[in-house]
Amino acid sequence: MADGTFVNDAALVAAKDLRLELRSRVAVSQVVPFAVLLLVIFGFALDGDQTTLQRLTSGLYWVAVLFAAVLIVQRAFAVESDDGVRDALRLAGMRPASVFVGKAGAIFVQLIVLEVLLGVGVAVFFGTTLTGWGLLIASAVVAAAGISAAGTLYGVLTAGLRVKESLLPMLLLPVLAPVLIGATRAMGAALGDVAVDGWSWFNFLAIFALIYVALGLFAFGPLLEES
Amino acid sequence: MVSETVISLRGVVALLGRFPALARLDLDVDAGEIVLVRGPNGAGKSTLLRVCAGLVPVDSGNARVLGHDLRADRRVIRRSVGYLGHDTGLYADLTVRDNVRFWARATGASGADADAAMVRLDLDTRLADIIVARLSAGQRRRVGLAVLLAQRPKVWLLDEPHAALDENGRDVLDEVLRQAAAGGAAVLVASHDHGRAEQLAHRSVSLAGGHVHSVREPGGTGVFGG
Amino acid sequence: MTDTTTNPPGAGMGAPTRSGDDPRNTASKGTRVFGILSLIGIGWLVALGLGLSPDDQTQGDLVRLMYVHVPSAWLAYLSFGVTAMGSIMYLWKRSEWWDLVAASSAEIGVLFTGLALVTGMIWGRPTWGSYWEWGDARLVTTLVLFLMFLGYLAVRRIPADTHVRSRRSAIVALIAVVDIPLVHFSVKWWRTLHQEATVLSSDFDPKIDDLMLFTLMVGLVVFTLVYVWFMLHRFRVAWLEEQLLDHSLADAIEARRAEAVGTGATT
Amino acid sequence: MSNWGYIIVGWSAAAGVLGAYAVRLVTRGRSLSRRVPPERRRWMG
Repeated sequence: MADGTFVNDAALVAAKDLRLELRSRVAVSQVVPFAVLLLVIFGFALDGDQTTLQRLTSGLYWVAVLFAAVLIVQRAFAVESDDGVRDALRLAGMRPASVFVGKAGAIFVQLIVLEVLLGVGVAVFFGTTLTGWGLLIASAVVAAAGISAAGTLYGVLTAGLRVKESLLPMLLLPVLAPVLIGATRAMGAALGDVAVDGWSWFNFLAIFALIYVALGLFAFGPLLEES
Repeated sequence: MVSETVISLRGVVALLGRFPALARLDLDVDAGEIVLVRGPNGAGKSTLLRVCAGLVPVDSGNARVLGHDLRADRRVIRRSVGYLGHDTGLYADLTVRDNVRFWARATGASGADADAAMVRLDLDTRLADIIVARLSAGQRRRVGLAVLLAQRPKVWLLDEPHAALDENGRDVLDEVLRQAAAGGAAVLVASHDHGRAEQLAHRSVSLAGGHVHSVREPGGTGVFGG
Repeated sequence: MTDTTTNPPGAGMGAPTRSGDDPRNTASKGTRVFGILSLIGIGWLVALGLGLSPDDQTQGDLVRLMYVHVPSAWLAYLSFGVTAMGSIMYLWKRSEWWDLVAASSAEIGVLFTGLALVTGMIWGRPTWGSYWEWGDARLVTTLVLFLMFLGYLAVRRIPADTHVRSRRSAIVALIAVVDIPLVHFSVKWWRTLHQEATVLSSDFDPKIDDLMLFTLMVGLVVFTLVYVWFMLHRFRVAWLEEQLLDHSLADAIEARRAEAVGTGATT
Repeated sequence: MSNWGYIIVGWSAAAGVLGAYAVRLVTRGRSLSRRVPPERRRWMG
């Protein structure tokens, strides 16, 4: 019974967030264009040199994902801090851990979509040939899981604060440094740019995701409760 | 059944920051009772409702809602408590129907309950598929009320519920509250709008300085303080 | 509010002030002892580190920078360890006392972390030929640590209820502390798996001269003494700040109830 | 080769930072102490 409601509540929250995105289209109309714009800006900054861009693809790709992820997290919690919604969410009596899973799940889905579109973006703008699909997809998925778990934790922490615009990236980006390193290495390995064992980086990213999901299940409640 | 005490507050102190918004407040509300909470701005009306909903922690004193000690755990009661504050707690970018369904299911009610509540508040036709951001304040309040109705709480806590509603909305609200009380729920209404709420309430208490200043029993005269 | 100012048993933060102490400052007998020991120690450290100890065979006289760099780095990690412990104890005991310990230690930790970074970079310039070396996992980890704890202090500065602030910052500290090993391993594997990087760690030669080892030990002890002295004073400053905000709850309740008189509320 | 320039800069940075912080802590403590009534100054409770 209890586990049934846990999954139901998480699914309910995730479905609500995704529906909210479908109705408002903030991610589609603002975050995705922003992420693609970043790729274009990297092109300008690096002199439009395709060889350089191809060599740096994995790094630039993940920097774009990280910046866009900050915006997705911000949006995901902006909707929870409007007009007494935070009170309502606390009063609904759902278990905080299931709300965490639901919020993180919706962010995860949006990140996956973003990663796919940015993958197309680097193929088009940088002329990168995407190879090593197994590792590429697997590492992108676990990296997205880690980013959404850590992002959800900091998102609920900064939601409703007046300084959230600068505080969220300041807190989130240093914590995500290992994800940036790991995901960049794994992608570099998949693309054959660097001779490293990409799967060990996949394992590393999976450990990161596990740790932050576990931390989120425990810490999301206290952070949501505080007024 | 009628004399069962649902809310029991004894010497309750609740702090907002370091400010004692409630200063040794005593109040009992029985099942089936509608109690009006009056008092000037800053008297502690909203804090009282938020304490009863388990949103604001009790610092000292004895607070029980539905038999649960709020100092021990203020989360257990939440599904049995319906709270409508100044803010309606709706997602601005979702439609009325999405909002009512989501919150009904989040509080453990069914989709059918949500649909019935929307019919009752006349939200099922013209307004159902409009996003909440486009609604007027009164319409939002109606949606908030629909969520409460779907939830069917044992304790209703309403902060200025008549504000922003039109005449028809107020009639529906009064009827909903009377029915809830008749069904054994305890209803606590904080209001400035005494005329309407006085008629509705079985009893009114007057709050000032964070405690109950005076109590007017049923059949009191029409002299309104405040 | 009622039990926030109670202290956990056996938690020693120096001697309590007695009426004989100067009431105008945060010093006490305890801090004076640590202060005097620190000053003596600093004299020793300067004499040993800059004068008496010999040059290293490989590093030359640059080894003298180690006597401030290594203790700073050690204290950076010790301070954040104390912050982590204070945060966990706060979440467990719910005593503001532990939160103030965590806060005090974090601020001092940022100081030592900054110092470790600066001295590391000054050492790196003649050694590596550049101020920064991405291959040095410790240096990079320390930088990330520094940034995370700047975030921690930023969270603490947000105006909020005492309980809210304490709980929020305790969780931020935990999130950051959990990340430290991950950062360290990722930076380490990042470079070593990548290329034959000449990873110059700040380790000492194992065949270290006795006097050099002794000087380093003196450095560690002296910096730790300075840390303790800082902690005592910083904790007391934090305590006084809380006292300034706080006022007697009983008085506040009476004042609040008295508002009812004269508001025109009917009887 | 002599690196005394780097060594002096490093040691002075340490001395400067720690010294400045110590001074600031003590002055901050003094100014706060003055504003808190004596009976509330006991940090050990």
